[in-house]
Amino acid sequence: MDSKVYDIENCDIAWCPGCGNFNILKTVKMALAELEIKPQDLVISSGIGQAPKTPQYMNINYYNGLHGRSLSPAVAIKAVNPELTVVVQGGDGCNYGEGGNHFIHNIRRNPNITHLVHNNMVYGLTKGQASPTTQKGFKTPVQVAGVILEPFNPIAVAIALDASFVARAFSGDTDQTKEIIKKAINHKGYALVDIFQPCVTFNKVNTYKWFKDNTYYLEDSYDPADRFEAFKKAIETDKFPLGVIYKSVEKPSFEENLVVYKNNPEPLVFRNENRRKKLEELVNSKK
Amino acid sequence: MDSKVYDIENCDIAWCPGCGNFNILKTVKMALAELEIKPQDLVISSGIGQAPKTPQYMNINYYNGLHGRSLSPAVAIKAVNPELTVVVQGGDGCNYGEGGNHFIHNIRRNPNITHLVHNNMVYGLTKGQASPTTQKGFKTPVQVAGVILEPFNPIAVAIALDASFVARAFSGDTDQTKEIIKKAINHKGYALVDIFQPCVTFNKVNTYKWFKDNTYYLEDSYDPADRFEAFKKAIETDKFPLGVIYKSVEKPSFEENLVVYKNNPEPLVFRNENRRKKLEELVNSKK
Amino acid sequence: EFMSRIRGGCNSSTLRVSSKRNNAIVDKIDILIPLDQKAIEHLNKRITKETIIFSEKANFNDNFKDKCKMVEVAFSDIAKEIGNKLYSNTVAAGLISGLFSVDINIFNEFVKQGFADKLDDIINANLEAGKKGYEIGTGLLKSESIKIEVNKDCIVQNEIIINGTEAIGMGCIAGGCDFVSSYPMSPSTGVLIFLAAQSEKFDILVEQAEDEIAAINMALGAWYAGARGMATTSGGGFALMGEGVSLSGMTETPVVIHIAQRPGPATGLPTRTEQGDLNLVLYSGHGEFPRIIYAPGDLQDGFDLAYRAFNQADKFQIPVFILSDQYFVDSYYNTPAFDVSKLEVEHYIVKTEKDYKRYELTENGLSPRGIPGYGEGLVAVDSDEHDEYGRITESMDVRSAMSDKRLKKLDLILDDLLAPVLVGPKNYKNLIIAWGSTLNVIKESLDKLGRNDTALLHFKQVYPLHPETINYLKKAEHTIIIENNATSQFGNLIKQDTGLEIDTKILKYTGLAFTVEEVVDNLINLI
Amino acid sequence: EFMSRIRGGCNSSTLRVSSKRNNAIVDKIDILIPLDQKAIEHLNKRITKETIIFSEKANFNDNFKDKCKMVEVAFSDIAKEIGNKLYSNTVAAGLISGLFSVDINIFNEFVKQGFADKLDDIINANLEAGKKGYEIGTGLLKSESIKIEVNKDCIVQNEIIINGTEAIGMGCIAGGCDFVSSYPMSPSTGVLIFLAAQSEKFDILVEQAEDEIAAINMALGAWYAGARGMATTSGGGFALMGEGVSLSGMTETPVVIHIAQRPGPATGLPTRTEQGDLNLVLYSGHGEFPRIIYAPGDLQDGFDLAYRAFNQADKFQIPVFILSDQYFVDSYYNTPAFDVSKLEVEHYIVKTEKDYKRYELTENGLSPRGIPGYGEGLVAVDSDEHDEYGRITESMDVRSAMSDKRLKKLDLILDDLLAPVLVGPKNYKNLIIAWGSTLNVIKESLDKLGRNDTALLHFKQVYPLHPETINYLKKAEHTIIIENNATSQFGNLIKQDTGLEIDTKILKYTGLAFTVEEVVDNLINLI
Ligand SMILES: Cc1ncc(C[n+]2csc(CCOP(=O)(O)OP(=O)(O)O)c2C)c(N)n1
Ligand SMILES: Cc1ncc(C[n+]2csc(CCOP(=O)(O)OP(=O)(O)O)c2C)c(N)n1
Ligand code: SF4
Ligand code: SF4
Ligand SMILES: [Mg+2]
Ligand SMILES: [Mg+2]
Repeated sequence: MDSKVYDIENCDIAWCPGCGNFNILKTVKMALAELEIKPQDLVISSGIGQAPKTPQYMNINYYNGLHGRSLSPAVAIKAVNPELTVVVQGGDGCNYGEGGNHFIHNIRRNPNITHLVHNNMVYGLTKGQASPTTQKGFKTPVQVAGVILEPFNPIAVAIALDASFVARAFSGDTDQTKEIIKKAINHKGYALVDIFQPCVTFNKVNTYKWFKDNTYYLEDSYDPADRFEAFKKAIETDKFPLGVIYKSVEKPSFEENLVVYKNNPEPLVFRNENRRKKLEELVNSKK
Repeated sequence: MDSKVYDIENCDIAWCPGCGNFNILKTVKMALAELEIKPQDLVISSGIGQAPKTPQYMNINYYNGLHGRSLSPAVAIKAVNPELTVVVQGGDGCNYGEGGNHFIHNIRRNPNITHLVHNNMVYGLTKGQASPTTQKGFKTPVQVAGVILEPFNPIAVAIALDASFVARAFSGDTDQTKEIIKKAINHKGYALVDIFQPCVTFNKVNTYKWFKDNTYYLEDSYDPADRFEAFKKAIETDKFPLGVIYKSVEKPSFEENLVVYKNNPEPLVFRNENRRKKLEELVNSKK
Repeated sequence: EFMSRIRGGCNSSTLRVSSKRNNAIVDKIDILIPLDQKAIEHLNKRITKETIIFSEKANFNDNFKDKCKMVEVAFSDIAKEIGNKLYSNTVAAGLISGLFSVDINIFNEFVKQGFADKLDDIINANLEAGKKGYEIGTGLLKSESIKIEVNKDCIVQNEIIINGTEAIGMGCIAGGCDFVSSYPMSPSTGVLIFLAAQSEKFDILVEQAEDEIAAINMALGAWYAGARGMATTSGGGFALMGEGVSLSGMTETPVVIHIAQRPGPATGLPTRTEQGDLNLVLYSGHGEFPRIIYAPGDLQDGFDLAYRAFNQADKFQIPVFILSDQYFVDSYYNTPAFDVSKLEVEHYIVKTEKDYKRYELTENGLSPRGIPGYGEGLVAVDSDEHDEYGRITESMDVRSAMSDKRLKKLDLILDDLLAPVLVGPKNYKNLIIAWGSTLNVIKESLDKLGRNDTALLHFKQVYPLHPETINYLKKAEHTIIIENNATSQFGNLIKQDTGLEIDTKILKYTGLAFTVEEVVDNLINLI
Repeated sequence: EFMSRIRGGCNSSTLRVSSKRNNAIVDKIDILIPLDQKAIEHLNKRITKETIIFSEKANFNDNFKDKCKMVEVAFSDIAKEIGNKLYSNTVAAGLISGLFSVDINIFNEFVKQGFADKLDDIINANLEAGKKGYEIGTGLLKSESIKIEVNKDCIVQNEIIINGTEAIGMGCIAGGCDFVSSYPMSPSTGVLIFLAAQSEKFDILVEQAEDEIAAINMALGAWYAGARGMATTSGGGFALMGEGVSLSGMTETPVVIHIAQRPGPATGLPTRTEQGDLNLVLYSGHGEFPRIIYAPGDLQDGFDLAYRAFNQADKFQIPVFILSDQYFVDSYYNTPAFDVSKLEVEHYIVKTEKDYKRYELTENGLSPRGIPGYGEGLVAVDSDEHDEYGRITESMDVRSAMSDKRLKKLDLILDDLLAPVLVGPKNYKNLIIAWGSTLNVIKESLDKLGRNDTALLHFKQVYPLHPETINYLKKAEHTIIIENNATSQFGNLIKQDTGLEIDTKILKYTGLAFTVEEVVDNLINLI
């Protein structure tokens, strides 16, 4: 499929020139096209920030909801219509900050969705405050003396919660990022891809060069099934590993576990049974 | 100090007979007394649930706030008056469910507070729904077909976020639990103690016997400084280890990192500088 | 009435038996069975000369010797004989059934159902205990030491006995609810539990959310994708849902929320009742958008309004609220079986065409609602101000048009209101105004008062207000509002709408519902 | 006015220069310097025959040839000559300063400050660019091809030029604020940043919270322990704080919250303005408890009210809100330097005695507030209904007493209100009613209209309403309300309070503030 099907004519993109989001937008389109996912069969759920604008620039179904709340609707959308491909897209602030509680609890649910976090280590849209992943010492107009909080480690937390697929990518590398995203979408169950993304305007520390210099790809021989090794990789900070860091033993997805799909695969939203008779029975059982 | 200083006369306790909370209440009082902490110098911040009622049954300062929000006020209380001993107390639902976002982000802050979570693997006060730590398959009036979510692993998550002190205890064992709590209070920085607590009314699976059978104490030789070993221990599920599971390398607490205390140790709340002159300067600088 | 603890504490249940349809709560106790020592003291104010207390010696209170009639029944001893002191509850239940000449078979059925999840031994012991109690009851009747006059009514046999939770739950099912995401909170959890119990039979996806914010955002996602979602909560949980309510308003994604009120602020009194969250629900969410609020007065309302909530939410693409309270959801009584034969799940979802615009500007403000994966179109919804395609915009003209579009729906809603119900004479001089759960108590109070110049105007749709409201008020010489709160929130809403101040306010905010006596006493002094 | 994006997009800044004190926004553009090609088209509606456009060829729009006066200035070329096209902004600034005969030294100081964090090279280049622009400006003046009449005013030299953010920020400092916990959200973040910048000088603990719920709960914790905390947010963030507001009401823990409004619902228009969240703030939080809401009209109000908010919160132990908006916080103008000489941080905290009761029942409802670690007493606060010691209770009598106690504080608050300010003739026939940020625009509009039968009644305390309100309204033949929202929320509040419907409503909800011309045009047709 040609990735042009996702293009929008005369698209007025609000990102700064040079922003890492451009390449993520392109890469996501390519990955989706290679997987032959029809725009009609895809929903991207996003929050608020620079990254969550991504679906606005694509010819698809989207649910651009509240800051920090993109996972909750996504899980519900997938649950009531498992035939849809559901992707969640947003920033580090949206997903790990405001939305942190949904992050940890939806890993536990293991819905069959793909979670793409554009991690620029800063709050872009609100002009440069620290995000949960901002590195220590980073100065901002709010953190005037530099950040004093330990950066949030999404990879380690996901592994601690036995997430079924945990990966990290770098927006500057289209090819490998595309492959990682494809794997994530193909994975059955919750798949996290934390994507390093330079913010050229508000993050003058973690630049393209910095990310290049401070990351490396996991070797082919690396076995993502080993949870301890994965945890070790997850807490490396001299250089951050890129690639699929962890895959849990296979387990049923949230939707597969749901009683409503135990005996009937038809998406909940297309069922049309008339409830009257059963309801009458229920009412009469209270006599 | 006699732990009686914490007692309240004619205290009408609302817990069920046999509830594990009784022993935690007793143990906490003993620990505090052995540490010679005056009731006036202690604040317990709690949320809503059965466990968060604990401070109500003690002769101390307390801040019994909202369900899920006990950490936030506690961190602020400690920050504006570091001379106080600040303890957070509550249930698994309060702290890991509704309050999950504050859990992960306050670990990052590393405030010098003690976090006691009465983990009964169920929602007690609201009569028996699943909590984040409820084991799979557990049936409740809401989870009619049994819990399908992976249980939340607070110990592993805390280690993933490099919490400075992570321990687990069992309410049935007064002596050891008391020692663990004392260590936690003495620890400088954030200290988590997840305390297994039988709920005799709504959790007929994870009973006293079950906790006894499914836990063991870490050996004296165990080194809590090793993060990987700690992570391994954290994800053991055949039997749950008890004791201090992890201690990070020493790091400054949140309060120590704050600019307001860089040159002046006096608690913020007792400072009384007249701001008029400086404010006048500030105003005039805008001319 | 029960306290916020799991075991112990001083709790009481009130059971009313009458040959007329009386569904209200009264102060006066006719028959009291204290099962512990504190009970009599606790209920002190509700004991009168006519009260008969059946009690074992240990639980009787000598101070009450001359204040009521006392009959000794050794509940505990009888129970212990059968095997366990705990059976004394069942002995008491049997006693009452005997007194009221309930058919012993019906009683036994009841016991069996109540202990259905217990071992056979326990069931049999309870049946035995019940029988003992029953015999005492019929014995007392025969000895004519006690006379009880209740006429049995055959109609009742065709009635159902349920509480407000069940009424609302069945209404949700009737309304096509197939998705529930909620976080437990008393007294709203009952609806979640009811729907969970019915989930397999009716294909309802029930998910306990990690918090209330997740709950409403999941429900919104479910509606977006084509399901009919709801959340059930109480004031404190709902206070966390405001941003989600606003999102519903902006994206025009329907949602239904049930709020069972309890006394606030903050944690307040978790297991008691109040009508204190009307304002919260009325104004929750930032920005401006239309909404509907229903407040059931009786069980039939509970069923009807929950059913209606789903259809109206879908029709107008707005948030619809069912505002009940602890008294409503926890009160059981008998009511005619709900007629489900004419109920329709009204379908408003369209199959999309290629160039589908989710926010197409139409004359009346309603844009046909598509869902993803159904048709050739794409369905884009946006929390930012958006154009017809659902894309973010900063154009002032589009903003104005979209704001007008959303607010215009209020006109459609106003054409489709539930009128307030007038109970009593049309030519009233005194008009009592009430909303929600106080209906039955006030109705019975007016019956008691028997005044032909006094009527009740009861609102089950509290927002938007029906335009006839002002005329009803103007006709009265004296207007009186009765609310279970401290600041007369509904009275203020009426004033904001009509400009009319209600003359007299009867407000109660102790955490308990009004009783018939209270209302009667209050009214007698006023009219 | 700027768009919700970081770079690019079509943004404009409006600068007003006048010899009278004019702090309002006007439509008409006198001088326009378009810095890109879309600018002229974008501002289309604001260009008149009298507008002078200074522009390089590339940015000029031929359609406007005959519609205004055009002077070519090769900004980019001049800038490039100096080294970088980016300097053209500074050339333009220089030009304007030259035109208005601003002292060149003052201008240079300004440039240096603006680029203080940049390399010397860059500062020098900008100074150079400014000089070039300045010379063109003075040249034009000399050649008399352009005449500009503004009298310099010495008073202004003693005035400060700040925006609403700074006014509020300084007021917070004056009010003793020493703790801020907030989550960034436009347009409220400015106050957080302002206080962060001042944090070292004034010993303010500034913490970015993980979400708004943490923000308010931290601020409450800080007050409990004896600090003076605040949170700053906008509508959507505030919608998440409702439960915390209710907790403040219940535990009687003071808190100050600044809400900078932007157009909703949901994400809406993040960088535009609206007065759409009054209802939200008025009714946020479940249950019933008193509160205060201030809405600054001008910079002096911003300072005064923020200062006052902290004292009043502490005094009454309630949540106090400062309700501003994007237009208010982002508008700069000159105002007399704030007089800080008489401001007091009023202290209400008591040293506790042994048997201290946090919720002691007193005549007026206020219980002396202690803090932990200060005195021999223990300070227990409880979100549940509680007794005088702050211990959980389910007693109905205690509940009623505590509810009354909390609500009684409203009487004290009513004795300590800020009266609405009447601008214009006392013997008005037409009364304009307004609140918050529309003050200056309406004042100037009335000046323009020059009618001696029309006055403005401006509210800076919007809740509780001042009891004189009804008298002001009754005196008018025609009442007109002007609000930056679609449903006249303040008008509804007035009706709820007074029973009076305001005759005419002028409402704007495009995302932009009212301009003087708009208000004048609207009023001319009405009065
Ligand atoms: C409830 C709420 N709080 C705050 C905001 C303001 N806000 C919008 S985007 C954002 C953070 C953006 O950072 P991130 O999520 O990392 O995305 P980025 O812009 O960096 O891509 C914030 C705080 C909001 N829209 N809603
Ligand atoms: C915002 C909010 N949501 C829900 C509740 C209802 N609630 C009170 S306690 C509780 C859970 C109790 O479980 P846990 O925290 O594990 O404590 P336990 O009772 O088991 O000790 C819930 C859901 C509440 N009080 N506030
Ligand atoms: S601010 Fe940063 S993240 Fe946002 S568009 Fe610009 S470069 Fe990208
Ligand atoms: S319900 Fe469970 S946790 Fe609560 S008091 Fe009873 S035994 Fe303890
Ligand atoms: Mg970011
Ligand atoms: Mg629990």
